[in-house]
Amino acid sequence: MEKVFTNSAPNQSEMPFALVQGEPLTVIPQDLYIPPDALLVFLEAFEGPLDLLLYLIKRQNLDVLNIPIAAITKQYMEYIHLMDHLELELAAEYLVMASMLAEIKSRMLLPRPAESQDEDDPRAELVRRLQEYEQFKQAAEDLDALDRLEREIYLTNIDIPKFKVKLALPTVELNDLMSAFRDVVNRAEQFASHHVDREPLSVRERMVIVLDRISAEDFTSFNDFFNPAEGRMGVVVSFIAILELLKESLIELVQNEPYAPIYVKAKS
Amino acid sequence: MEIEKLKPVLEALFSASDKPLSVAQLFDLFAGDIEQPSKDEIRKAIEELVEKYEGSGFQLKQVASGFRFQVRTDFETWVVRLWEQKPPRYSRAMMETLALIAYRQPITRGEIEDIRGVSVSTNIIRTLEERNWVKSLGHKEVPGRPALYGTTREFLDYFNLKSLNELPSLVEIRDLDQFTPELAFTEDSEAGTG
Amino acid sequence: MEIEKLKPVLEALFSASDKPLSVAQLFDLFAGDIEQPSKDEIRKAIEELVEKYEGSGFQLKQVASGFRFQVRTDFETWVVRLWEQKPPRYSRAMMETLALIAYRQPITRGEIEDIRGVSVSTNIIRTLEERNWVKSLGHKEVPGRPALYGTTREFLDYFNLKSLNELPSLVEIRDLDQFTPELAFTEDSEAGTG
Repeated sequence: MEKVFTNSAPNQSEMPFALVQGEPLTVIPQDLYIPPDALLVFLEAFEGPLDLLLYLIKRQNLDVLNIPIAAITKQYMEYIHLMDHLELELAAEYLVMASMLAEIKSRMLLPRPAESQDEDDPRAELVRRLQEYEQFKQAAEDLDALDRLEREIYLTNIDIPKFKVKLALPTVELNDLMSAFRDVVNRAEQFASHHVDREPLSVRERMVIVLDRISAEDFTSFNDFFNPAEGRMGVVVSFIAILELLKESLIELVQNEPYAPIYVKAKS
Repeated sequence: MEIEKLKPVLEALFSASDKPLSVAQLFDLFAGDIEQPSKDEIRKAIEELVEKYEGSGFQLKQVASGFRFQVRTDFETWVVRLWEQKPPRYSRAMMETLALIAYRQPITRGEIEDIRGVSVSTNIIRTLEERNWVKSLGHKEVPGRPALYGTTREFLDYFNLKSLNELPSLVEIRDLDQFTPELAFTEDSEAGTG
Repeated sequence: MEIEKLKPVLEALFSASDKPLSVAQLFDLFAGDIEQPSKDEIRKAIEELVEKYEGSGFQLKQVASGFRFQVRTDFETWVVRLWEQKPPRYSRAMMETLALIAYRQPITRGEIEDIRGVSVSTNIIRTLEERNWVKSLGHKEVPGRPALYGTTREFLDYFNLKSLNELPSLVEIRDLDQFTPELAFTEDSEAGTG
């Protein structure tokens, strides 16, 4: 884009500078004049339609509270066409603002009925937005001017000798564990094929105890897994655990002859 | 522990830590020590250390999340010569977004966009979050449940502030009541012809 | 430059620099300054600074390539606590793996992966084993003979449980959520910052 302007000085008058409302523009509008080299950078510098409008208003020392809407709309549209012509990425927001300006302009031209004297000025909303934007534009500049780390503020960089640090292990709360389980189950339930059901933990725990006690080499007496002191429930839980392990082919039951002692061993 | 014995320990801690340390954090660091200092003793020792470093090349400075040693800005001229790297600069879009979050928190992205008049790129929010300057505080109970953003302590620390109160005050907005419909009409008929 | 004016500048430089600074380097740093100090003045100022920091938590120490501020080893006891205090946090993947091993033991890595829908890194299992929370109970007699994992007694001790039965059931976990919706909210916002 830029080369169009940098090399165009001799025959600039011949070339249409921009198309404004369908009319070729060969002369840069006087009130808009910016050296062409700077124009591209300049137009890209706007942070949006409010920023552009504020610029137009400030440049002419106009009062935000009392914008000559027709004049500003005209200038705004000229910039839009320039940006369009330069094929700058023209955000949709610029066009929305253009239509808002056009609407305000048309409403201001309408005569108002006497009884609606108190009706808001059609510009009120625009003025409110401009003021609010200006306020934060200034706030951003003030914030940027504050002393800050990496620019004005440097932390001290004092060397630390090689100290022996005992690395602390992360701590985990039971709640963390529970919420991790809940999350993983909730997620798994979204796939129909997985059913993480509410199997009684006592059985699972007993399965682990059984697995813990047996090994592939040794035979453990089946009877050893039942402790009468645990009562009926305890015996049943052990029995279900062993059946479950059998079903999962994790253990083997061995009996040499009928009525001989039954032994449990890990499946090899 | 006596204040005079406590002071060098605190100096060692402040100089070794890469983050500001609060009185509460320091108090916890001494937990279990036979001579565990009280919070008041820690405060007193810090006060004396702040004084001790007046006139030095660095200072013990209070920011949002505690105290830290930092080089005095008076010596920036020389200190910058140590580095070749230029400090990072942030775009206007980023600073405006950050300013809105700082002054208007909790605020949604949509509200930021309304005020700025342009859309806020996801990148800006992500960068602010990655820098730990901004965090999501929850969700606004409106359709879409947009995240509500606010600033963090790290944001204040970065900008060398103790609290949000220390942010430069916003410029006053002039009152809209100054608006007079009559005036508007005369203005417009002039402008319309021009 | 007078020694008294030079000292804070040197303090600023030594404290800011991440490398030791030699007299020659410092001399060069002042090159072009109207009040450029001589090497002797720099040496004299350093000497006085070394004295100034006697009895402090850190010292101005000479090493092979120059001088630097360094934390005194006398305060190691406290300084190491800065890092011991904040242990890292386990990842989500780690917590979910542990939860599945606790609730669904004996379980293979493949089964954990099926439920979580993502692969489980060897590191996660190793970390849990190193912590003595999880152990291999044997092998499942399926192709590949994968290890079956379960929790240990240390796991129960850590969570202050007498037996796995005391782990809250899924129904209880969900009921808990229902009664305390605030809990869900704080968790959410925490996740946002993390």
